[in-house]
Amino acid sequence: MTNLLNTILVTILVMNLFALGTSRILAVTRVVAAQGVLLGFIPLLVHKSLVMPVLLMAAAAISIKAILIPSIIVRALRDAQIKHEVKPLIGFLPSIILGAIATAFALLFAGQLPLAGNHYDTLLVPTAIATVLVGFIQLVTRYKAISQVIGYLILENGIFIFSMLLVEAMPLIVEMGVMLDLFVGIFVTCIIINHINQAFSSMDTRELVSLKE
Amino acid sequence: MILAAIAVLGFSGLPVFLFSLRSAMGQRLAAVCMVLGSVIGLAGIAASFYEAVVPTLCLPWFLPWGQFVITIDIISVLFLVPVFIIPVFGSIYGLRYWKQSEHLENGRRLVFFYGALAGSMALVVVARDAVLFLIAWEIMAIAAYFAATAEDDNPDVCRAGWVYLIATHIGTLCLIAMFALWLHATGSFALNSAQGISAGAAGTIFVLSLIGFGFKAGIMPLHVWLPGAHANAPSHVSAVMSAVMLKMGVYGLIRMTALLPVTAAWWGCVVLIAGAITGVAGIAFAISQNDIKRMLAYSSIENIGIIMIGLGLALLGRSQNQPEWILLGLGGSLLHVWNHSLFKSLLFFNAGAIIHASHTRNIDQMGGLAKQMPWSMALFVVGAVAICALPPLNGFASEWLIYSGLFHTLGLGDGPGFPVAAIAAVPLAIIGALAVACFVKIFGTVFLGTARCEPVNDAHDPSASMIVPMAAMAMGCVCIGLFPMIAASWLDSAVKLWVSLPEQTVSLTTVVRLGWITKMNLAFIVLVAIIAFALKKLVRTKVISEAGTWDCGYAQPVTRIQYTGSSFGQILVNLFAFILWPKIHFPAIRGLFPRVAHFKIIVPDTVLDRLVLPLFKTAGRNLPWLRVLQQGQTHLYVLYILVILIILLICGTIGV
Amino acid sequence: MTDTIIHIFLLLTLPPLLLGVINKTKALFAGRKGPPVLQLYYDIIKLMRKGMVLSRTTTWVFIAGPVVTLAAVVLAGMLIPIGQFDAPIAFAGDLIFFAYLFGLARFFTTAAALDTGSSFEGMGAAREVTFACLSEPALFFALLVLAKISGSLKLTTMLHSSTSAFSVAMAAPLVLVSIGLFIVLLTETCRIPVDDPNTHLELTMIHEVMVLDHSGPLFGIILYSAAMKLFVLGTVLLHIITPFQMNRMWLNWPLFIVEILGLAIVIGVVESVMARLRMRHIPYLLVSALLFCGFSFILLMRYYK
Amino acid sequence: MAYVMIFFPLVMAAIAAAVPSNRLRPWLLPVTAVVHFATTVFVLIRPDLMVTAKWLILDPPGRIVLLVVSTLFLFCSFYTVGYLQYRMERSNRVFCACLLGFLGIMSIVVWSHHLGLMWVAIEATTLCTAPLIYFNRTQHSIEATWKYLMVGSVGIALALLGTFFLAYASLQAGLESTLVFEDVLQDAALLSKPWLHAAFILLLVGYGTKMGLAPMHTWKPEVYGEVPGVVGAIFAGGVTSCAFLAIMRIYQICLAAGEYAYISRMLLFMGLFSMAVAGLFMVSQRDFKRMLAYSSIEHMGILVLGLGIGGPALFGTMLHIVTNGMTKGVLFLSAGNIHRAYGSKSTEIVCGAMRRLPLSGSLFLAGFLAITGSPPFGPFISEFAILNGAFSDGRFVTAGLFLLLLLVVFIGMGATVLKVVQGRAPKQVQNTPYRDGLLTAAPVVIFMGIVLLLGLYIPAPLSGMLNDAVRFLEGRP
Repeated sequence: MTNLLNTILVTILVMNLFALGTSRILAVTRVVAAQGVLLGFIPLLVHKSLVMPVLLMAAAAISIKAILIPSIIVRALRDAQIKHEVKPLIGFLPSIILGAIATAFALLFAGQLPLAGNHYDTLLVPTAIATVLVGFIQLVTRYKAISQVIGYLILENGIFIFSMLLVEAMPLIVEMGVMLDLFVGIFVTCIIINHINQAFSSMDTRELVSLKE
Repeated sequence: MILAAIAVLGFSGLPVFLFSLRSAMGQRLAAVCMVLGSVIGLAGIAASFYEAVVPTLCLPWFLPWGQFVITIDIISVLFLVPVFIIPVFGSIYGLRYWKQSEHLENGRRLVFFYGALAGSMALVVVARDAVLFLIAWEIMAIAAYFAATAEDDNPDVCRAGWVYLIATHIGTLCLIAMFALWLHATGSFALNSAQGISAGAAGTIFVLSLIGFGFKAGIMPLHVWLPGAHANAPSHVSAVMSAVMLKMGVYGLIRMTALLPVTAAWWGCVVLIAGAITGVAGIAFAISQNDIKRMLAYSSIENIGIIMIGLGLALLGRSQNQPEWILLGLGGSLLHVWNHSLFKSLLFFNAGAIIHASHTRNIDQMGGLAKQMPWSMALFVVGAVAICALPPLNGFASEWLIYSGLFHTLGLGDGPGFPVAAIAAVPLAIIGALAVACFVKIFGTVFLGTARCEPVNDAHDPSASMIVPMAAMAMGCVCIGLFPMIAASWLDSAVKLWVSLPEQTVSLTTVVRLGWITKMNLAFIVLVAIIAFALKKLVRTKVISEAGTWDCGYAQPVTRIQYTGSSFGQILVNLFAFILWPKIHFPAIRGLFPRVAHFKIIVPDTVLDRLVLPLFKTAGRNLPWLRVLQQGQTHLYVLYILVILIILLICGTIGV
Repeated sequence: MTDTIIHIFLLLTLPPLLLGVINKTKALFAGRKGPPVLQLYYDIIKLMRKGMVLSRTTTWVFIAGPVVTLAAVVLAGMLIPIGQFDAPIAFAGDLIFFAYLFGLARFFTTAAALDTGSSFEGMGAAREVTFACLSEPALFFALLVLAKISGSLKLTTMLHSSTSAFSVAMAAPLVLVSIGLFIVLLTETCRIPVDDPNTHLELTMIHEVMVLDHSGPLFGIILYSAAMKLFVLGTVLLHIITPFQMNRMWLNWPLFIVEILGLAIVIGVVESVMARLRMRHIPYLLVSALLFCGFSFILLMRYYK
Repeated sequence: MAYVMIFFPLVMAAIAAAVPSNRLRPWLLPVTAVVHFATTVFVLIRPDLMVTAKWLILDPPGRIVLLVVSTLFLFCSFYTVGYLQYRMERSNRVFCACLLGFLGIMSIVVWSHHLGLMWVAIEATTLCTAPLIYFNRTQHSIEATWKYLMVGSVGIALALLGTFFLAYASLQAGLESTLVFEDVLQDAALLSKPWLHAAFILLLVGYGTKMGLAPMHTWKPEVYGEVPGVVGAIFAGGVTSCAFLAIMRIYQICLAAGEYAYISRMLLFMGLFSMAVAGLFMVSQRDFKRMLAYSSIEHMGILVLGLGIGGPALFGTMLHIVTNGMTKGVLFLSAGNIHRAYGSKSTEIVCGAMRRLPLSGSLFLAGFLAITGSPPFGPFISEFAILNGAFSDGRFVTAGLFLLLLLVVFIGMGATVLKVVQGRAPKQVQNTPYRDGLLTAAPVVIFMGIVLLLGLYIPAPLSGMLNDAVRFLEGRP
């Protein structure tokens, strides 16, 4: 069980780095969707028994993270006809290196943390921290609004992974992580419904600087 | 009886509700209210004398701390008297000076805040609870701000008001800190004697109060707001601000020092030095100005300096246990508080009349108003002689007390001395001489000689409602000048309230003989009368012819060659250049037929214009550089969040 | 009582004589015969009989100037002791009254000068008030020294005890004070090297230029009060520099007259051997007077410590 | 009762979304607000109604926030009616519905005694308020909305992570894992310290973003500059108070866990830093609405500072929630009026508001004096109380910095406010039809009245509530 879980988590870590390293937004979206699928399986692995809430959670996570939001993003991308993050704040290679450093830091740091008994074996904590950090890196270094949304999705995937620690004790609380997704879904949808998607998805946040001091 | 006084406060703030018309009716009603309020207040004061105990009113109050406590003791009374008298005359004066029909936009606002100013000052003086005091204090400060910036469409007025607002706010913050410390030290906000607190706490409270009240009173480096605000306010507001509001700072300082245990000599020394610097620098700046109201404002600073010298002497006396010093120092400074409010309001009223007549504040463009405004001129002479502390008027009486006190610190006879303090008599003498120079300059340039610019044909004495307040103030100057002992018993009991003197037998009347002042002044007046009478007899039969002023052979004198105020003060300005830092524009004149040249000398306020404003300007120029942090880029904003998160986590871990 | 009458008599009659003596001394130094010693009496009497010319620009202030000045000087004269005799009026703190009477006189003199609207008179007034700003502090330092030595705030006691307390320890302060006071005296009475009473160049004068427009009785009053001022200040100075007294009390009167005339001669000598300072150098002289008196005060404090 | 407060506004929001008339729809706001306010008052005077379920309890700090939000909303709703009359050209369907929904969700925040539920509610407020920011539909308002959502959601994500950490802290300590506030509080002393510390920091940063503490404040100036005045008032008085309530919860847990020393340093730092940033950015600020945003940041700093000083300053802090909320009402609403009258928010154009709008101009000025802590207004009392707390705690340096920063803020703010209020309007100002009317001016006057009243007289029930809150926070019975 633990081995399978750790395999999935390592895959997620690799996906993080891949997301940092590619300029094609569509590809990044797909990576995030794939992450969503993997995340959906984790509760099933972590929780000893397959009870209803856990199944529900897995279903919700997969449907929102892996299907709903990526499809919205893909639609937005199609409407706006953009494909690439042209020139991020720092290059793609430096982003990967930064991401790798963050991951290594997370692995080291998680070793220091006091964990509950059975959590020492899994890579849940380091993966969660690494994913949050990668999400931040993506958020900070990308200019396209859509890339930033994707960065945000990665960030919350990290939070979701952390919530897996609690899945046994408080199954319901993990639903909150799903709520966060819902939240992003709603706000992106709202933006599209309001017919400003053209403006929004092609939006380069470098142009969103008219409000400043 | 105190209820009467409270009623006054209500009344004096009330006038604005009584009128809404554009007619003069509202303003008149307001003035009537002021008179009424003042009469009730004075009656309350009089009645308070007949009560055996000090009248106190204590009401519970629904704030987290503090009570509504007011007490009218003799120190309060001494400050209440000007509060009840000066603003009333000012409001009568304002009826003509600031006619509602001529100032539609700001007339009502001015009247309202004027009343509020008077009322809040009365409340400041009677409040015995820190919170109540602060509230009254700030209402006073803000009311004064609005009253002074009545003409807010004039950028100069706005700028002066802004400087005032900042200064008063810094002062208030100091006071807030002081009272917080007071609470910390004494455990209560009640302003009761706190003789038991530690010397360190007392010293800190004292310094904070010196700064906090110093801003209001205008002690020298803290005076920055004063000239501008007084110059740009309507004249009756300037009069009230200068004559009464500045004294609230003095009051605060006297009140706080009364409550604190005074043991260290440095308190007195600090106040003494501050007073000496304030006095000399204040009057030196006054001489260097050309704006009549700025001159008067700086002269107010000078007088605050004199009052501070007296107070410093009294503090020193307390630390050294010398009743004479205390009596003379505090008595002199309290008497000077009265005196200054009398002659300074007289002079400001007068300045208002002058400005009305000549339509300028620059004295170098005036001249020869004496013929057109004989009454104003006569009253101005009274005010000027009084403010120069010359006998036989009231300024002399108070300075005489302070001088006597300073001479006492020499340690006359076998008494112990603190001779360093006596040196303060020398700055006081310089102040006296400079004051003469300053007021001769104003008086001579404004009233005497002939008009320097186009003569103002319609200049004339103002109407009775403006003359009467001035005359009343002048009467006050003469009365106190001739009979200072009428105030002696009040001063005496005030001093004894301020500090419990070891020997109750000592009193102001036993330390000095104020009667001699009366005698000498009367003798002087009689002497003048005799000489004048004799002269009149002498020349009665003689030919008195009129001619032009002798032109020293200069064939075609024009009025512009008269000595101006600037030229009059120039030698002194050069002499005091080390304080004043004048900006002199002095073109070199070469050749036989030099071209037209202009000499210009401007004396900006050293502290404000050379230190504070440049500092603010630099800050205003450089601080916007910080704005690069807010460049509108969302990803940077997210980065900030990450950074602070990491910082906090690291700090939390390593336990900084 | 008799002493008071003599005091008043001397105060009212003697002053013009001093100026006569000064002028005679200066004339002798210049090798001239000079005007009679009583010349100023003649002048004043003559002026009193004349009419007046008033400038059209003037007001009552113009007349008040001389009148107030005379009154102030007379009153100041009543406050100082002459010779070994007490002053007619003495009370604690009269020294301040004494100093401020001169301030009052100055106020009205300068105001009267400005009243004419003449720029020359304005110039004189400006100088007068300016130099007073330096001489007053010197005077007060001197008063502090005297008050400390005597332990009293009465001019009478102060001046007398400086005579009696003339010990070696006090010598240095008193010498310094007397130099300072002498300079103050020369300034206040407008003598060389501060001012030249005999010059006729308006630009360079102080006191004389202020009174250019006064004529007739008013000018007489001015001359008279100027002389009296010299007399009063001279008397103060004499108390410090000539600590002599006679065995017989009444003999002190003639002694004083001799002393004051002697002082007049000294002033005459000073005026003869010195030139008037340039206007811009006068402040230095006055500051030095201030420093003399200030140092004297510091010395005294060291002594008492 | 909680259900009434929560669901009634939500139902009204649904109705608002259904009502077709642009003119009638705004009137739903006052109706709802009055009902909500009445319920609030009813609940406050009947303490037995304060518990609805285990998750929905109205505790003393909650009462204060509820009172502030409800009062603020009540008068703002009337103002909104007046405001929307000037904006008839635009559909206010979404605007009204979101405002109403927002009221309901804020009630959840206040009532919830479950940290998870509270987080959900706060997240929902973000969603609800975004359309309010977007009301003007200009390029600028898109930008503001975007920034608000982006920065705000990062904050919310961190808050979620913090909530997880907190849950894990109990799990790791071997306790029964729970997020029900009472239970956490009870076991606070046993919680795993490192996780608790980390949870505190994450929650502070997360909810601090919502509150607008520096340096997470960056969305605030941009948003407050673009929103209608009334939304600004609700943001600055309501949303921030709710977020502060969340911070008070974690504060209380840490206090119960005996971690006061650890958290107070951070709170003091964040508080002073926020005040400093606000003060420095206010200097030569030309946009008076952005300036108000910085003032809001400053006051959030003061609140957090008060918490950090703790003990004796808590009373002042609680009071400051009230006074700040009310004063912000004055400032934003009057600034909204001035903005409407001049059609600009730059001080280069907006001058002489006292002449153009005597009432709003004076109120703006009075509001400025009040918010900078001048007696006799409410904020003075609360700031003074905080200062006294600092002194009696012996924190003289903090107190000194506090005063210094108050001064900087006063100077920075005053320069802008006086430029707006004084002088004469330049000629080129376009003549807008706006005049002070009953609906747009009366609420401001009422707020000002409350602020003045609080400076002179604190009603006994209110001070009782404040004292209860202090006792509750300190964990005393």
